[in-house]
Amino acid sequence: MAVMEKVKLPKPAAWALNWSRRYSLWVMQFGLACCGIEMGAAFASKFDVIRFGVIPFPASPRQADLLVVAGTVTDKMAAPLKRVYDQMPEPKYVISMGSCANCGGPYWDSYSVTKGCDQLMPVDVYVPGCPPRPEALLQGIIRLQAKIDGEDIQEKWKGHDTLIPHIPEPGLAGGI
Amino acid sequence: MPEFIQNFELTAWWILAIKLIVVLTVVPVGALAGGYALHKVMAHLQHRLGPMYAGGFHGWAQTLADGIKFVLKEDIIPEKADKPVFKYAPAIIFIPILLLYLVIPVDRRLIVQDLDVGLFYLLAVSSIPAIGILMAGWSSANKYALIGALRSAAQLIAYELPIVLSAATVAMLAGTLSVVGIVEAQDWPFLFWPPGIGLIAFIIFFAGSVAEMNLPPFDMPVAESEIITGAFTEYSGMRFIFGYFFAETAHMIAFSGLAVTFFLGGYRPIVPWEPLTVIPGIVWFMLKLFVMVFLYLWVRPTFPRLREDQLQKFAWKGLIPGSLGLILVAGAWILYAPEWLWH
Amino acid sequence: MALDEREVQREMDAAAHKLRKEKKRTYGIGLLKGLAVTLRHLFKHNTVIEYPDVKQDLPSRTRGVIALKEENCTVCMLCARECPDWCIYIDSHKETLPPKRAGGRPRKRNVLDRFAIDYALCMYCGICVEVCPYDALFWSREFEYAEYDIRELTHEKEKLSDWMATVLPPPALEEGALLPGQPEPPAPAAPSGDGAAAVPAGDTGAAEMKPASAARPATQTASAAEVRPEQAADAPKAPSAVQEPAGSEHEQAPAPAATSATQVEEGQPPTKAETEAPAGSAAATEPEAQTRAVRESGDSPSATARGEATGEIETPAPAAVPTPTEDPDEVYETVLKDQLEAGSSPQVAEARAKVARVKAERGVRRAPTPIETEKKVPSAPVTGHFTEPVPGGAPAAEEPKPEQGPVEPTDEEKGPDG
Amino acid sequence: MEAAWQEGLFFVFATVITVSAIGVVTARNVIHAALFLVATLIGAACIYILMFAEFVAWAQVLVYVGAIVVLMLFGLMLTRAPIGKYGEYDNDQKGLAAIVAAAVFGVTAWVLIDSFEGVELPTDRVAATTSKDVGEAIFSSYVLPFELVSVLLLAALVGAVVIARRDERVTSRTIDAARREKAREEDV
Repeated sequence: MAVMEKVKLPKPAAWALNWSRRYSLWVMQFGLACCGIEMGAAFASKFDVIRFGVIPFPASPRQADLLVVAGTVTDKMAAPLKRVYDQMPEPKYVISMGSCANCGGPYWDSYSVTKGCDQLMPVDVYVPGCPPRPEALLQGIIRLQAKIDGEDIQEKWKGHDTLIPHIPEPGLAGGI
Repeated sequence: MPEFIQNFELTAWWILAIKLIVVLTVVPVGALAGGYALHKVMAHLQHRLGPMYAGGFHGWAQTLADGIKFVLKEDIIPEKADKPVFKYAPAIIFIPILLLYLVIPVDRRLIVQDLDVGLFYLLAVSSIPAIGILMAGWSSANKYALIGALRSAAQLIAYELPIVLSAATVAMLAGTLSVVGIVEAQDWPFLFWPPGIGLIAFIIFFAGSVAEMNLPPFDMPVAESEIITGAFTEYSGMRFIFGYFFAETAHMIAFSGLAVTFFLGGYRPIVPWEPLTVIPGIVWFMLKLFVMVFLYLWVRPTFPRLREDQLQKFAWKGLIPGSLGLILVAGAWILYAPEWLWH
Repeated sequence: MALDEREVQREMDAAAHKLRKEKKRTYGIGLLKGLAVTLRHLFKHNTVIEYPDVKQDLPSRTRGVIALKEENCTVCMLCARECPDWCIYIDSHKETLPPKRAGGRPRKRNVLDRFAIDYALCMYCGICVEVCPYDALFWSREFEYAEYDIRELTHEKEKLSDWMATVLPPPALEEGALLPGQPEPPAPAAPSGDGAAAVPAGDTGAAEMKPASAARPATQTASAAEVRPEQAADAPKAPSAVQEPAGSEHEQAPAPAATSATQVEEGQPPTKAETEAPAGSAAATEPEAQTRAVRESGDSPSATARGEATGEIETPAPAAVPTPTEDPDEVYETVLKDQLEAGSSPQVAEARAKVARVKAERGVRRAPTPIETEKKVPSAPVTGHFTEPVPGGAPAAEEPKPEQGPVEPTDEEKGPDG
Repeated sequence: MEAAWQEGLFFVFATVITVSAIGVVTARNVIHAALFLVATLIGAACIYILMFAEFVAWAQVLVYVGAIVVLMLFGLMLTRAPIGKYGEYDNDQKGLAAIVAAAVFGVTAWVLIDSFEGVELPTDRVAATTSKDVGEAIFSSYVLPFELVSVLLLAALVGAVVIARRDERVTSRTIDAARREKAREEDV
């Protein structure tokens, strides 16, 4: 889809593309701690995240558009998390859910916790809470949809800046 | 199709073209609608609402949004993948499913081509997608994909037989292999008459088709808790949506059409009562189709996923002997049932 | 023994056989039952809370966000020190105020420059709220403040003060429950007056007697009034003149705050309350200032204050009477009805009605119970919230009533049970 | 006119079959070879359709493509089918194999030409054999060979199972006997 990067799209087409991405956010669930439970609650019957077009079907990151990092990202888990993010195809979004994923939370001085998943990947929406209510996640999703609506798809297609360093596999010399 | 070749005159050209265009539009639209129905029916069976915002009214455009988005997603092909095989596998899956629609009689005259051996054709074509799934799974260079493909193939080998045998029962009762002929033979739908035989054949056909399409509760080939997305683990973007998402719903609708044709009397009224024939056949067909699609979707969130060995056991020890026995019973019925019982 | 075993075995076999038979008979029924269950759910009403359109009425103790009541903050830093995440940032500077009297000592006080909570880091434990000695931090139910940028999640004091508008009153206590800090009820034999006398003479002892007794039925009021002089003598440090309007009257009459301030001024105990009130930092926060004054005045008992207290006995008791006592049950009913009409959930409506009833029973003057039909967008600036209050005047409209928030108990604890 | 169409299509399908048949034997990868085989079989099915032998065509697809090739792929993938370039499928007998293949081709071609030379294939449906004809032929004049073949296949199936099963037969009786044996030994 190199066309996307070169050709300026006409307005209705750009709108349609934004609309489709906005309402079709297949979500990769990365539940790591208690936030994962709240995420599960948001995806279950009472809050039913599918209403927004956020579809929790994909088990493979290849089919996902949205990554919800819910919970404490330990240094050990950072590499898999980064890998999952890298495996997602390009117009992709990340929601960081809860204080741990935002910047360490209660483990702000722990030796083994990554202080915020935004060190690994660009995060689009930060949902505060410890853990956030299911509705808080839904509000984060709504904000993300608003963001996508105003997005320039060309810019998005070029992808994020790769300022984020490559994370070596756990167990290798150097670690994280 | 021999008749096309035979009557290859200019008039046949545009009739064929129109029919093909109709099929080519009906199938994707049907797949989109089927996807939406899947969302909504599953949601309401689970006390949810399903899509509500895409497109405004009750999220009617949800699957449309999905489609557009997936077409525009980055198309990832793994570096170690067998690239040509990987690329064409979704087509091998999707095209045979498209071909299924050619012989489903929506009305007496509303059929792309009434083949002499229509039933045989259907069964033959519906067995091809398994090759596509095997290709997809093997070429992905991913162990989960390979396991999923193998499960899928094993499942197909096991469940092809019950489907063929129950369809053979139908063909015996109807005395023809032509799909229109099968519908015409059903004064009463086979589901109701001959008593028991049709019902059991229907149940076998239904269970077999659910397994062949890898729908829950027989969805071990794509069991996400065990093997991610099975053969489609490495697929993204357009290839994923055509190879898996559209294919699944289109397959489901096609098999619903088959079940309607074989067991529910196709485009004919549900009971042989004169006034009911006023309602056009297409309406009857669509009503029955909706019922069948709902049945597939109803089973989906109700039952838990089986284990692989349970699946094989069910096929080889349950369905296949059952359907063989059923053929015997049907033969006996045909030979010995008195004439007045037939209609 | 062997026979028994054989018999048992036979019985077990028979049972197993029966079970097997039953199982055989119901083959496939389980599947149909399952289908029936899901089908039933298809026709039931769904359980979805359609979040952005319909919002759950959360309980008032929900830990959504921490609101700051800036006027109450004395920059004591306790919250920042106790915070397990160290996510509270406080900056302040010291200000020197001129002496009140010529030749007096200039006084110093801390002025809050920055109060920020990093909600990206906050673990919502609530320790800061609990530890705050001046009731400057409150839980609010708001949770909708996801941000695109993590830096936006550090809420400065302006934003934290905005949240104050969303703080709800505490949920109702159980029937007959003690308020926090309230002394144990006396033995049933003791009459009300004696009970009041039995109050331990702390820094909150005598003065707090008044508002409660004022609103009580006449006989009790009378007895309490009789008791008061001795009490005041017993506990000389509390300036009841200050206490009076803060407890029960401030809302009705705009004057009391000012009067109390003047009274304090007259008494001239060099307390913080005194320094703050004329400084006009926030006339709207007068009652809080009073409360603080009461608390702090414990350190500086003065003879004048005692004199004031004794001199003041006659006036306030009748002054407190004008609001006739409401029937608690009636109050309960009306509040419940109002709340339900306004769209609160039954639980919350009931809770608020209970609060109102308890207040009516205790004779506490009740402000209109807050009704939250529509939530404001919390992060949006609340218009008029920061308008300069009328100097020396009535409390500003946005200012939470004393009933709101945990301020309440401090008022309530003035009423020792009779 | 119709014959021309049929001829044109025949050449198309014949090319497909030839190319994919060559692919089957030259492919470096077993899976690719099997997939070329699918193309060959489908091409053959198309040629059957051209000859109005619909039943045979769909039987070909159902049995060979749908079942046998799937089974082959299944077996290959279960055992070892690495992706990408894969070792040499050469052996020393390729010259001999080429000779045998050429001989088979020559003999078959000769037989076919000898027996069907000059025979006109039907180009319209009426003259073609229908599935009804096939069924009647199988179940009347050829019923004995048909049944014999089925018995042969059944025997082959049973034989395959017997060969595949290596585990010794363990029945309840043998277990009981073993237990009794053991108990006796213990008693002694």
